[in-house]
Amino acid sequence: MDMKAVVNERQREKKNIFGNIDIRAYTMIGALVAIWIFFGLLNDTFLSARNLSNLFTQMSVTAILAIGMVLVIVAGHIDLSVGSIVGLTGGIAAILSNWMGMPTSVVIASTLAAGVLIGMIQGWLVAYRAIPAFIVTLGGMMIFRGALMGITKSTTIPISDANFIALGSAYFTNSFGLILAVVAIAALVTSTLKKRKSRQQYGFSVAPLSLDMAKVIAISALIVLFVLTMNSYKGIPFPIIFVIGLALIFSFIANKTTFGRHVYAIGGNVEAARLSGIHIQRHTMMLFVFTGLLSAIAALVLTARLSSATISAGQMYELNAIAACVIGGTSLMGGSGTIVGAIIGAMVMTSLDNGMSLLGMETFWQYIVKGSILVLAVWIDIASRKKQTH
Amino acid sequence: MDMKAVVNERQREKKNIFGNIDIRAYTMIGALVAIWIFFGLLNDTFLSARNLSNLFTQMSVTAILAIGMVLVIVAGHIDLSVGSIVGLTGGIAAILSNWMGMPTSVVIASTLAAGVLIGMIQGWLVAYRAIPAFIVTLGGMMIFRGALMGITKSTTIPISDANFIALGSAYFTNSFGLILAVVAIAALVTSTLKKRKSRQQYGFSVAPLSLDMAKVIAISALIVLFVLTMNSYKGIPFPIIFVIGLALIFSFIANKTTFGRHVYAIGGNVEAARLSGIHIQRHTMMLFVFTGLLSAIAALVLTARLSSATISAGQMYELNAIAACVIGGTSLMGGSGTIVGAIIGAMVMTSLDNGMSLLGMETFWQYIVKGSILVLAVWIDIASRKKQTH
Amino acid sequence: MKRMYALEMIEITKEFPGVKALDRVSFKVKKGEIHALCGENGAGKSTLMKVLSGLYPAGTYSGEIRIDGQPVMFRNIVDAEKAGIAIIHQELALVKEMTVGENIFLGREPKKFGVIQWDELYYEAAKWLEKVGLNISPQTKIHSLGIGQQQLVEIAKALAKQAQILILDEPTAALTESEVEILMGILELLRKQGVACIYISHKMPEVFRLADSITVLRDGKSIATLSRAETNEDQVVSLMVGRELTERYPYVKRTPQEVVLEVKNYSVWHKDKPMKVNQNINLTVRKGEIVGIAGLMGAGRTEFAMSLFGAYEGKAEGEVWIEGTQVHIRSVQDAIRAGIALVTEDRKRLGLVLGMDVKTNTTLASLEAISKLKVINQNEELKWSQKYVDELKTKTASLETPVGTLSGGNQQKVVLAKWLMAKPKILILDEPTRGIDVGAKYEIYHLMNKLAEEGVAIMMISSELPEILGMSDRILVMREGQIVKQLTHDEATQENIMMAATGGK
Amino acid sequence: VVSSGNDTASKPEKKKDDKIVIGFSMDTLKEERWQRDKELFEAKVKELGAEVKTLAANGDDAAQLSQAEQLISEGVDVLVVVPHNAEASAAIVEKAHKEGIKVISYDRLIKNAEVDYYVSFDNVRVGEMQAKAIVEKAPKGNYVYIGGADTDNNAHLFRQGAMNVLKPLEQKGDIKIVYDQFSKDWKPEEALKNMENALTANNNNIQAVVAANDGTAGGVIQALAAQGLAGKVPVSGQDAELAALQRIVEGTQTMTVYKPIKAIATKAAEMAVALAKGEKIETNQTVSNGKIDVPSVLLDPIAVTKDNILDTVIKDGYQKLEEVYKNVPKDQWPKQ
Ligand SMILES: Nc1ncnc2c1ncn2[C@@H]1O[C@H](COP(=O)(O)OP(=O)(O)OP(=O)(O)O)[C@@H](O)[C@H]1O
Ligand SMILES: Nc1ncnc2c1ncn2[C@@H]1O[C@H](COP(=O)(O)OP(=O)(O)OP(=O)(O)O)[C@@H](O)[C@H]1O
Ligand SMILES: O[C@@H]1[C@@H](O)[C@H](O)OC[C@H]1O
Ligand SMILES: [Mg+2]
Ligand SMILES: [Mg+2]
Repeated sequence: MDMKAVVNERQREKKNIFGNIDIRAYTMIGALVAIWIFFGLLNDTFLSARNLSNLFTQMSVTAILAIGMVLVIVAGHIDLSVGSIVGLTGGIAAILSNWMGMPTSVVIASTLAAGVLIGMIQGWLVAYRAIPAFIVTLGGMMIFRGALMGITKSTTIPISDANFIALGSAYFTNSFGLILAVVAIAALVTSTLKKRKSRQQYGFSVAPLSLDMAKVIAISALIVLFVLTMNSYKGIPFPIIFVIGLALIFSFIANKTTFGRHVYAIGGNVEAARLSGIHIQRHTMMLFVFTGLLSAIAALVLTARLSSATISAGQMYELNAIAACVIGGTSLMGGSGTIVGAIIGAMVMTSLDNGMSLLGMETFWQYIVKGSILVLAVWIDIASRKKQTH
Repeated sequence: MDMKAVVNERQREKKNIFGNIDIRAYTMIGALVAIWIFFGLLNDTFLSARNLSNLFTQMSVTAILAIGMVLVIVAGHIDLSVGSIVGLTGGIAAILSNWMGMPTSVVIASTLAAGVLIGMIQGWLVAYRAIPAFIVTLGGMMIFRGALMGITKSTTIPISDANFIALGSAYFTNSFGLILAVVAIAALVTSTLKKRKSRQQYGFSVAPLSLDMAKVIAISALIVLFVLTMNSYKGIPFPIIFVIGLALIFSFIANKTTFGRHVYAIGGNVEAARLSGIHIQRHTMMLFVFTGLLSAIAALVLTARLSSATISAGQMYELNAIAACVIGGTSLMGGSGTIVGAIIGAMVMTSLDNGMSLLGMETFWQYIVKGSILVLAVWIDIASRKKQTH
Repeated sequence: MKRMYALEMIEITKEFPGVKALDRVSFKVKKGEIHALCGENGAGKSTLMKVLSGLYPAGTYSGEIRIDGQPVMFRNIVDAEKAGIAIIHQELALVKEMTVGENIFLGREPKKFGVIQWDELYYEAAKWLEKVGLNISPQTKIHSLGIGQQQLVEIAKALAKQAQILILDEPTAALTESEVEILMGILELLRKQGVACIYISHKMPEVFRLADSITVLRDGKSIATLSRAETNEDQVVSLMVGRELTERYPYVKRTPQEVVLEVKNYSVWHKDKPMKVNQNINLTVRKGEIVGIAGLMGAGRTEFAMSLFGAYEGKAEGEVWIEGTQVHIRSVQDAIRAGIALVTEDRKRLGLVLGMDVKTNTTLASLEAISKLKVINQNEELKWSQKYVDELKTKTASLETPVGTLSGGNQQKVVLAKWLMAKPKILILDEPTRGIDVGAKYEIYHLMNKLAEEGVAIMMISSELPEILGMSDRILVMREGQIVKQLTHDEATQENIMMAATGGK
Repeated sequence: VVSSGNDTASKPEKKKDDKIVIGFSMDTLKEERWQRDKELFEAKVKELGAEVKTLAANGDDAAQLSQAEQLISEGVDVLVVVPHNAEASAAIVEKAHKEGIKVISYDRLIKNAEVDYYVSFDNVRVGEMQAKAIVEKAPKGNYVYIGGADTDNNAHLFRQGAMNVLKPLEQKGDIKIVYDQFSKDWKPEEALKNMENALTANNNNIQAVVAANDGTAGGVIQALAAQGLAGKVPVSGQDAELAALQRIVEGTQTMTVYKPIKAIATKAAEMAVALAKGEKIETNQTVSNGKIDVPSVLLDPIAVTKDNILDTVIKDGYQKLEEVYKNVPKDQWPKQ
């Protein structure tokens, strides 16, 4: 391998479990930091441990939905039904828990099963019947909302099972948080070493050990900072652990498994994917199963957090999730997008909501600011990328 | 010209001012007729002149929005902001009319100007700043809704100016309707004859005169039937004339002008269009000016119909408009779609709403049925087209 | 006896709505044989290979396929691959956003417990890249490669499958001479290893250099199978087109007139790197003259043409004069107004709106001419597009046929028609005959002669030396973004052009 | 060219049999209470020997107008309207009157129209009751106002009522409104977020919350519970939803406003049928709607607390005792 190839090898180092965090994601991290500093300056409480804990919890539902949405969009589809699935599966959970008095474990299992089933039906229509996802899920949006109204008889169903409620509002103990941090750091170190070893075995160049170490230390510091901050309030909120767990799992799926790569290939060039023998239909269907499942998880978190299911639950969440993806660098044309980007996108949107409501801004200003920031963020990002390449 | 070419010339005859009414549009006309028969059988009033008059009026706002949406989608974009523009421009109209006491003509002019201005800004961002339309208009959706809340102080503003109200709720007198029918039929005959003559001059084959005559008679009969039906109630409702007028104008633009042709080319292959010397940016911007303008027109109709502007006016209308387009055969991938198709799509959706509510169906069933029909319609269409080509 | 055949396709018939693409075609290939498949555009070559590679599954065609004498039924591509068949499709089938390595192993990624082994993948990918002489990192994204390099990646991808039957559908359409050499070497090696290769190409010299046997298809029927030793180019060509084709390059001596285009000290900056892709170009093209621009892939010819046409993103410096007045071309519209037309090298991506019909594509760049107050006169439109269909002998079912369904040569004719209709003073043709059959090529050459006759100044960029030699009044050779040599029709030879293009002494 | 429609108006296509048909045009059925309104109203009309046709518009003004048009088309005798929007539904009244159909405005007053009758509770009063009940529990301290949908006119009326009570106290210096936000689309999760932010911003130093309805109160109480404040900070509500009543008996919600839906539904049904028969109707007062003084029957909304739950909602049969006290040990249930 010549020098050129070696240089190119280096570039690959950026690729970690989250995939290539692309330029847009960096821009967005910048935007996020700017927003935080801005609100931090205007309002003392914004950067307090307590508010950060709130903020993370408030973004959890959008983040969970965005995780599934990224993959659907990457594959060149869209899912407008996630909000209604959240509503419907939340209603199912509440009925099972409250009206039928089932234990939380059964409720969780059945709710997830319902989400998967819904996803299968929609996925089948999109994948095997070739109906545009936009139509299937727009129809789904109406159908599931109607079904929710039907099964709950349009009433609000309260949840009284404490275990269920804990899903949305409990915190991990401080010691558990610390253990988690240690495990995460250990995993980070091991994987970095393993990667180095593997690359050496294949005769690839590796980055200097010091560089890798610096990176490990920086990330570890962030992890520790996060855990300590959360612990200084009440500990890590349950929903956040869901978000982190799901983000890790789905980032892994997206970047390290054939399924994930094939999804990117489908979105990038469906003909090429087909000519490479990839099962377009099976994969497509699976994506909707994932969004169904993730919507059900989001529904559990939301219902638990509110300790009740209402018929308007989840309305418009699809737009939030899509906006989070796009702010986080997912292209609506398919083929590119990362899960970590979408989570950052969700964080940007939630931070805006949270900060503005802390400032007591009038509702109409909130709409205007949020809309403007959405456009502005993408604008700056596009403009800066253009400049870079000129 | 050899035989082959002559035969193929014939096929062209299908193409009228509305462009090639494609198979999907035919399927949808079929679906529409089926829906009408179905509701007509279940409910006496559904097919009454009076209810048909209602139905056409009820679909007017969606139809007007769908006209602009078709072109935007054909060019490969989307406009999620139309609902909010309807709200905002409606608010502006009400403020001018009620708070400032301006005459209707001024109100109309200013409202349309506001729509155009909004469209220009959004169009500029999409066309010249290359920000994805999805983002620009999603941001716009929030911004315009916020602005509406701000300028109206979240109150409902009643309209008292009778001229303004007439825009949404007046009817043309019976004699005017008949005159209209005569003019339309005369125009149809003239244009058919002119077309025949021109084709003969160019040495092209023309369809047998009897065939053309049969067509003219059939269409004339439909026109007369429509006018008589409307007259047997109160005459042709104002808003419907807007819809018909706008549909004719925009179908003409889409099919007969260089602008329209260029829009389809942009949606079909933007690079090839650029290299053919087409002003992509100028055209793209224009499309958003059109949606802005049409939204303002829709706002006038809606505000007049309700004789007041409310802060929730127009919410979710974008989804209705998009659904109407897609049901009517517009491909979300860009490059294809017709205005007449979108109008039929709007009619299908409105007929469902109208019919189900006449039957007094429970709300949740209405959601479920509407969602299912949306999916089913496109499914049947896709399935039938597949069969045809295999 | 039968055992000798690695592949037998017997009486294959395949119909599309309205088209019988294959009509009882039979085709046999031996082990260790390179078998060329020749035929005009639309003869059915690609279709036959799609049948073989499982893209059209068993049941959608009639006839029988046997591998090593055993009848097989492929339900899909994966089945065919399992049976040892690999195919390089005529159209590039790569995912642009993904890396070279990922593309090479797409659908066959090395994995352990479902987890992709990236290091192994890139290690293996690098090996195959080396085989095809591509000196790039396997982690490069496809979109940063030129068409030629992408084609090489396709070849690496097919080789990596280590198939027993390798199908190459026009693999060299986008390759340079030296890359073609490497490919030839690889194929010869595979032949020794007993691999059966099916080679589709419109380039006769390649076919005759490489193939052991040649099968000719015409109008979906197998016309003949010949052994190379027993035939010659002329025979194959006349079998393909169904008539005698005496001369291949109908060059006519012309006397060029006044200068139409003059370019002075013209430089073009790369669209996203701080470097120049063209430097200090000086050239003239005269009325009624055909100027050929030769050079290796990546020499910067396309950038130059695109820049002249106002369609390249990188900035340009220098002067452009048309008929004695300086022009400033900032957009395609400017260029068209100045009388320039460009037939781009990538007709599908840049030349045509595939979903639109022949008529619409033909008039796309000259709509104003047939419109009054922006309203299109549809009869004029029909008249003009019919005129060009007749003039260029474009094979199309009707003027309303979507161009996407036409064969490559006929698509190219539609692009040409589009620019002829714009009545340019200067016509730039970038690889005008790439992927086009001999018959269509011949017609395009005739057309070029006719246009020159009518006084159009023509600049033809081509990587096919015979074409450059056969058609140009004057030849400019470009290397690394600069014009390094100028030769007249009579001076030019294959050797002195290559010498200048490669920078050899 | 233009006709207002009067000149050529044809009479509604009345059904042959002269059974009375009442049209009921509703804003939405997406909230628990409206479902009850519908059921009770329909039951009463049937009991009175008439027929009823109900349509709900899902919170869309234009849809409601369309539906009203349909009811008019079908030739109903009287139209009862729950307007989504007070001003926008004036158009409905006009259309109905053109056909000689009388209109009763139900729960919400149709403004700027010659509406025939009005049966309701007073929404501004509801807001006042909410604030009063909370002020009673917490006469001093930091107040939070969690409103309804900014896009719902009623939300503004509730807020207006609450502020009628709170502003004077704030001027006096007794209380301080430290946070005041609407909750998008009346969504409990929006209320939850708002309340979390309010608590954070004030470091839990909050003594009272006025929430606009039971849905938003639910979100508020969740946020309070997370801080261990549920039951310690008084919270208002409205609608007497089951979930809210459960919270009231558990002590986490202070009050809800019960608008005796059975009473309004029954009253409206009686008025409608009587009107259809051409009988005279008794009203107790008039309310100006900006155009005329509308003859009105105004029913009193009832503030429901733990103390009077039994005598109000449960006695009315609006909710069942065993449902309301479901989460309370049986021995603590009140005797009926
Ligand atoms: N999917 C399809 N649908 C309809 N017709 C098709 C389809 N694919 C190919 N054809 C038709 O079948 C015939 C054979 O096409 P094919 O692509 O096999 O030609 P080819 O010999 O490969 O030509 P070329 O040299 O241009 O690549 C042509 O008439 C073509 O138009
Ligand atoms: N997408 C790209 N990204 C980076 N560099 C590129 C890209 N495309 C072309 N180049 C560079 O621009 C220069 C000119 O390339 P180009 O392929 O256009 O030349 P050409 O002479 O027209 O060759 P061809 O025969 O392929 O048309 C080369 O240095 C090439 O590496
Ligand atoms: O009862 C309330 C109603 O009056 C309001 O309009 O919407 C919200 C409800 O809680
Ligand atoms: Mg081919
Ligand atoms: Mg080139």
